[in-house]
Amino acid sequence: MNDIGEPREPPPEPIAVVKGEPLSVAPDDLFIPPDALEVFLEAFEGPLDLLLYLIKRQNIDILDIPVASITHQYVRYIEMMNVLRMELAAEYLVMAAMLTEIKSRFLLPRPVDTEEEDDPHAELVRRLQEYECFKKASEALDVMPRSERDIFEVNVGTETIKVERKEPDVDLKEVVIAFREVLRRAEQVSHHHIQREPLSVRERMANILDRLQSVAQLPFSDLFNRKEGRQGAVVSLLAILELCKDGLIEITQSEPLTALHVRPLTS
Amino acid sequence: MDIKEIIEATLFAADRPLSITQLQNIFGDMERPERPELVSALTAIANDYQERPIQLQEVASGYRFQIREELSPWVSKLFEERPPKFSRALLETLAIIAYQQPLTRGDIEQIRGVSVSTNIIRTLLDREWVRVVGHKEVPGRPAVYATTRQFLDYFNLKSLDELPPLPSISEVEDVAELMQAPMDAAGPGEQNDEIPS
Amino acid sequence: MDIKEIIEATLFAADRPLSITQLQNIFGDMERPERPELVSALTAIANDYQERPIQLQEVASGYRFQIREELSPWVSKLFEERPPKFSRALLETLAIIAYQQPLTRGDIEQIRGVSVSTNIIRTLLDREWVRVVGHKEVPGRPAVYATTRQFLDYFNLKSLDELPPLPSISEVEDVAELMQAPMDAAGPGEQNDEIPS
Repeated sequence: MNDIGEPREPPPEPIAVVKGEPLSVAPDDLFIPPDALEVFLEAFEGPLDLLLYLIKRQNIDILDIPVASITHQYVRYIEMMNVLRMELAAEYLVMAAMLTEIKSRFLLPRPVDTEEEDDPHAELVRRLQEYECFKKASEALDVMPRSERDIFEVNVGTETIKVERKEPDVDLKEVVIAFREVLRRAEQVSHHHIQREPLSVRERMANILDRLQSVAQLPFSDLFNRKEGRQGAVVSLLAILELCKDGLIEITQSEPLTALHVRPLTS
Repeated sequence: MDIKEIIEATLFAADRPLSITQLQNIFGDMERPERPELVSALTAIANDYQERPIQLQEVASGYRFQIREELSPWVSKLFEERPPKFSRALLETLAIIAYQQPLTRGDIEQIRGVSVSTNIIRTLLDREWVRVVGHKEVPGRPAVYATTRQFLDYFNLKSLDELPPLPSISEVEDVAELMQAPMDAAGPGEQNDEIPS
Repeated sequence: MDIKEIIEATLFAADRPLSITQLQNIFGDMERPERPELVSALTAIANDYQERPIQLQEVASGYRFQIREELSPWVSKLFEERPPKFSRALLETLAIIAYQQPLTRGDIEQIRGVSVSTNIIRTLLDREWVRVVGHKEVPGRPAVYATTRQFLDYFNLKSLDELPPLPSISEVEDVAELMQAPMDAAGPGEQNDEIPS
């Protein structure tokens, strides 16, 4: 709801009086077909717009158009909307009340010092002028050249352009932090056992599996590299045992005392 | 490859206006032209297209090639969809934001004398013509709206300065005169209540 | 307005190639040019752009302006997106594979406590940081994953041994604190993934 000004009294009684009467008894000059009225209402952007229309319509002779007349016409429109039970924005009613108050002020003798209280009439004039400024500005905006209607951008084929896709960068620290987070969570959630073989064993496990991808089996001894020394041999042995335990490979021997072979567990 | 050619090609390839900085970033660190060099290349390009049906235009967010307006009657035939028509309510709201920004929805409603529908505000935000630039420190902390660069681009403007000047109050003075008139005349029912067509 | 100008403007405005018939339809019934007239206008336009970084190209469905291919290295910068950041889920998956390899997706899920999306696995495989080193002999024969040499190269490691050692679970808290200081100073990881534009 829009606050249209200072608090006002509720709409005065004329509305209530007309409301009571059936539509057929409305004075002839007030009769407007209901659908026309709807169109009429849609044509306005609110009470200021309607008021502006009523004023502008009669600018033939300025002196002949007093506030009383405008107010009267405005209130009659509003009454009609009510008679027709048309949905009317509350702002229209507030404006009717304001106009009626202004009218009544004019009827009363003017106080000596008008400066003291705020003058609703002057305020209304100011608001009408302000509204008209922006109404004109919006009309000007509507005729300005604009995209989609007057301005068309140039489109040129870009099929000839080759674009390389860039991959995201990752810092090793981020990987470590991520794993740390995993460990912490694993500990919180359950007592899931994360095995802690040295990484060299884990790496060797992966390598052995990889080598077994291309061949059906490998001699057990091929999995040991003399150059790696004792430590390397331990790593390999642990890796093989770990893989066996995980059910990823099996160690075979065709006959007792013959060479051992390692092969992936495949059915 | 010379700078002018690269810039020209880039402007053609872009589907949005490009700022000087964006144009500079097309170049590698070693070959990046300075601003003045770029500006003079842009001027030269604009000159080259003087006689053609397209033109290089500067708008708020940068430079773009566009079809000369005289040709839009033909060019618009390409597009089956009719250009959107904007309601008076939307245009009034947009105009008020453009001229009075930054302001709240309440401020807009005060000027228009009616409430502003949420739909209108949403359309303006969706179109990216208007954005929320802050919140007013009053109860409810209402959003404060302002127009965007996209708004200027859409209306083919470089800055808000290029908007037509807001009609001054003196131009709409007759309202005051009309309302000022004395009380005497005009009883009820004298005028015909015509319906505007 | 002459035919050549209208055609040139239309070709520029169109976001697709236009056939001769489509170009003819731009014109009203009374002013519609004949085919030969149109073809010669197209030839003249193509000539005008001989020296420019764009060219009029005939493709299967008609005519359109295109960027000359030589300018691709520069213009392509326009379309290069800033590389996205990897999600936390992806980094965790990668870390688990690195420290716990060889293992199956099920193993990873068990450790993470949540499922691992196929997308993440595919991304790691595409990036060649992870490969399938075998299949586990259980129902469904799930793939067994391990890191690659490219993974080591990318992180500048000679072997997995060089990955920072990880504490046993009971030590996690202490070490986490120890690592906090230098990690946070370095920046990545914990803070927002958003890149200011």
